[in-house]
Amino acid sequence: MLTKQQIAQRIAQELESGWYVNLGIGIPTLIANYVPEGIDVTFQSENGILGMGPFPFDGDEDADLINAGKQTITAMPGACIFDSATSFAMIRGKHIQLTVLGAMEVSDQGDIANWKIPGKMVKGMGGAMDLVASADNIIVAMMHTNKRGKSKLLKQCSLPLTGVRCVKKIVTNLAVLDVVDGGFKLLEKAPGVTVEDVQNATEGRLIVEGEVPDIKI
Amino acid sequence: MLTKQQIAQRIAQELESGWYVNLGIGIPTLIANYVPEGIDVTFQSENGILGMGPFPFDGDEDADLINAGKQTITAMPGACIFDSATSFAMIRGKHIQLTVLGAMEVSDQGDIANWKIPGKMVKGMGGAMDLVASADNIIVAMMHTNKRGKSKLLKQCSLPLTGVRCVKKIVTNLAVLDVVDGGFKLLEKAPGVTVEDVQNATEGRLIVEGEVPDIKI
Amino acid sequence: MNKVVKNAQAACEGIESGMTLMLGGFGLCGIPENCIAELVNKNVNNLTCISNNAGVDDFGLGLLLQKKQIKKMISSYVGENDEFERQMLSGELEVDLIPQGSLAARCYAGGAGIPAFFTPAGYGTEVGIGKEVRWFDGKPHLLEAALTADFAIVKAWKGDKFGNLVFKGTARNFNPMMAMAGTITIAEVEELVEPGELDPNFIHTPGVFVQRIFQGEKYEKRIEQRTVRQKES
Amino acid sequence: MNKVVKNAQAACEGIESGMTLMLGGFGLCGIPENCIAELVNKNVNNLTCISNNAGVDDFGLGLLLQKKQIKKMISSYVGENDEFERQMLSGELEVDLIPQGSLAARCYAGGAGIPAFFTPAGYGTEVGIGKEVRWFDGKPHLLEAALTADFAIVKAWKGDKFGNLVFKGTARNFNPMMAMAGTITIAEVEELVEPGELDPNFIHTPGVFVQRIFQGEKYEKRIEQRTVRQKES
Repeated sequence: MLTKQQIAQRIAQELESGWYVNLGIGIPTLIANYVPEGIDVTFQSENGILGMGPFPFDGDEDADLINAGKQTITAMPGACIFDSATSFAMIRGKHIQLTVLGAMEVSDQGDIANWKIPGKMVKGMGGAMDLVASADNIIVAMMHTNKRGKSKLLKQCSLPLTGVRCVKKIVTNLAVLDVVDGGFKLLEKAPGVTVEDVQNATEGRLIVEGEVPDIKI
Repeated sequence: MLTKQQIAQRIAQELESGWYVNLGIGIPTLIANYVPEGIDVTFQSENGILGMGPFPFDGDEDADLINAGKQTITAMPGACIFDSATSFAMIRGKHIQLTVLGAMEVSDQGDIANWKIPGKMVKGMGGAMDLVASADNIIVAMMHTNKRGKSKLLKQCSLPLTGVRCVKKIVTNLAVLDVVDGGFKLLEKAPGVTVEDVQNATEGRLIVEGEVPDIKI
Repeated sequence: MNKVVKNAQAACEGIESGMTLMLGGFGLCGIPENCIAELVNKNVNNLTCISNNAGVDDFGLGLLLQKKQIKKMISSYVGENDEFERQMLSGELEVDLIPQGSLAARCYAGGAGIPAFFTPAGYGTEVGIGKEVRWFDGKPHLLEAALTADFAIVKAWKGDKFGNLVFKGTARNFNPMMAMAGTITIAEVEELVEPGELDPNFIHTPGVFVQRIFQGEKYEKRIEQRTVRQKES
Repeated sequence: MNKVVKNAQAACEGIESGMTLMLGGFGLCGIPENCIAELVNKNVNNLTCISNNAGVDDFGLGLLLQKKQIKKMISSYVGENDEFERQMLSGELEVDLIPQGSLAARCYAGGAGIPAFFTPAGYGTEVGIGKEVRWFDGKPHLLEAALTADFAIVKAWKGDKFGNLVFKGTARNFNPMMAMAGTITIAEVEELVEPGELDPNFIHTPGVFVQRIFQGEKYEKRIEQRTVRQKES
């Protein structure tokens, strides 16, 4: 099984030089720590910065420089600040090559739910609906099952949707899967995890073809 | 009869402190020279400046600072530069209190034509269609008749329209008129001009009520 | 065109119960602290507030929520505010949650005289309920309407007496487009300067969008998530 | 993310006959002089050019018109170009004249992923023919579609290697929104600088919108209407 850090590390392998990347709150944020040597990507935060750098040194934090998770950040040389309308113009206009975000549920058609549990939790969708509706390349980073052990990879989402037929790839603590016609295609499994383990943790349709290699980190 | 300068001077009397004003090419441009003492207005040019100043001193002209008529200009202290989308956001969003522009024809319902003579002259509408469709307060500055002596204040425009039912006031070499329900209401006439003269030069419906005072400049 | 007013009290004159307000800021970053304090003071209520977030329990718009001055919130994310969640789930507070990009674009549209536009965000979700759907380029889009407000209240870093504004860092966020969309727009700034002191080439919000401006005081600029790393020695 | 190319020739690689180009500038102010010269050189034709104006007879896009490289112009005002008027009236040149504000908004929309929006401009005129009309707030509006281009070519004052751009004065005009709307956007700049030299707080066009950048040479920056006043002595 992968740790959250390892999920981030595995997704970091998907990065390509020249990409602008939007990372959601939670596991996705960790990806910035694992950009492979020689890969040149620029991180966008939808509250209005391109070229987000690491956290500031203690004492250097600036209340006027935060990311979408409200964390204090720094700006890299060549960074650029803009307003929210421009930020989502970038996102909606497909100028951002990759979006990584967390989810509560994903369906085997690529629907995603991550903003609301009716009657219980309402945080709001933030920028997630804009991101999933526009990005061509969406990776979900999440645990394979929820705290009660129930699968988060479903035939159909039970929670209110964030977007329909948009998720392309999922990386969980158990596996790497692509959303293809017909269901979740198992590409890789975590070391020490069997195909059966993945199958048992997946309520939606799982497609297994040939040998499934281990995730390499 | 008023000269072009006097038409501009008369329109300048309409200015109120606090207004942002867009002046079209031709006679409207002259209005900036006649702002009454104590009246504080800001001129917008739709190519992207608020706070347009007078022409530069000889030798100070800057190819990167022009107005919508492509003339070299200066910027006043407190001026502000912006792009074309923002410029028309101001115009369309009704943040500009007065628009003054020239016209080839105006109808007695307030329609205006000023951008095209089919088969002969096609300059384009530039920003005029956006201006007339959005501004609440539109004054037309023009000669009462064209070069062939024909009225430019018509029952119906014969040329392709720039906008419908939008002109509020017209100042010509002969008269000041409001566009009201039912036609052109004659408010003032040029010194030395009779009501009959105005009537003869006006093809559209002219409304004359009581004494018509002379234009005072 | 001098738009300077003395303080938050003068700036907020005319704000009445039942009105719709837009308030700039993202989380607690770039929020109009002085005017929010004045709204608490003024005790206006039944407000509809358009703001990306709702502050935290004891700061930002949370202060208005504590006093139940807000009837309805139009926001994209409210996860930082327990009192908000409580009022919403109990039904005391009306809430219209909308995608962040649509919120930004709807404010921009309101200021720019664009009454409605199509966006892909929210199609197939609760957000799309009751909205016109149209397909462009093989993809479904929702028709979204412009947002405007009786008063827009924004916070800038510097501003001049004509209302020209400059923001600092990510405190810019929603402030520029909300400034465009207010019938009356109030700007509070950390530093009020003379016309001509700001470079005309680098103004974020042209003064034409601002009706009142004042220099605020005692900015707390609270940080929600202080994340730092340690210097290696 | 270094986007620097050597010169206009390298920047214009891939531009082919029949393509749609956007070109920044208002009149001759802020036009991409180097790339226009390269397009003449390259002798591509059947171009659809989206540009607010069409240059003058012997400069700007007029150079392409002289060589009949342009099949169709999408502009708002073309009054400064006799050759343009001649080709249009004779039917050699297709012309789509659209209101300046709609042109700006359509380019912005193209870059921002907004496929269509409503605007009041042009209702009741030739511009409205065949377009959907809808009333908002008692006023008729036209539905206008986004514009995009195979290549957008813009001219900035300064730019860094990541493509961040800064414009000077009214040479900004259409450049920022066209930069957003190109599948490939080329920026030519008067001065190319290192990342970090431009203040991140005051970038007009974020580098994400630019794919290729180079420092142009020999800018003529011709003035169309040199209007001056005399110093009183």
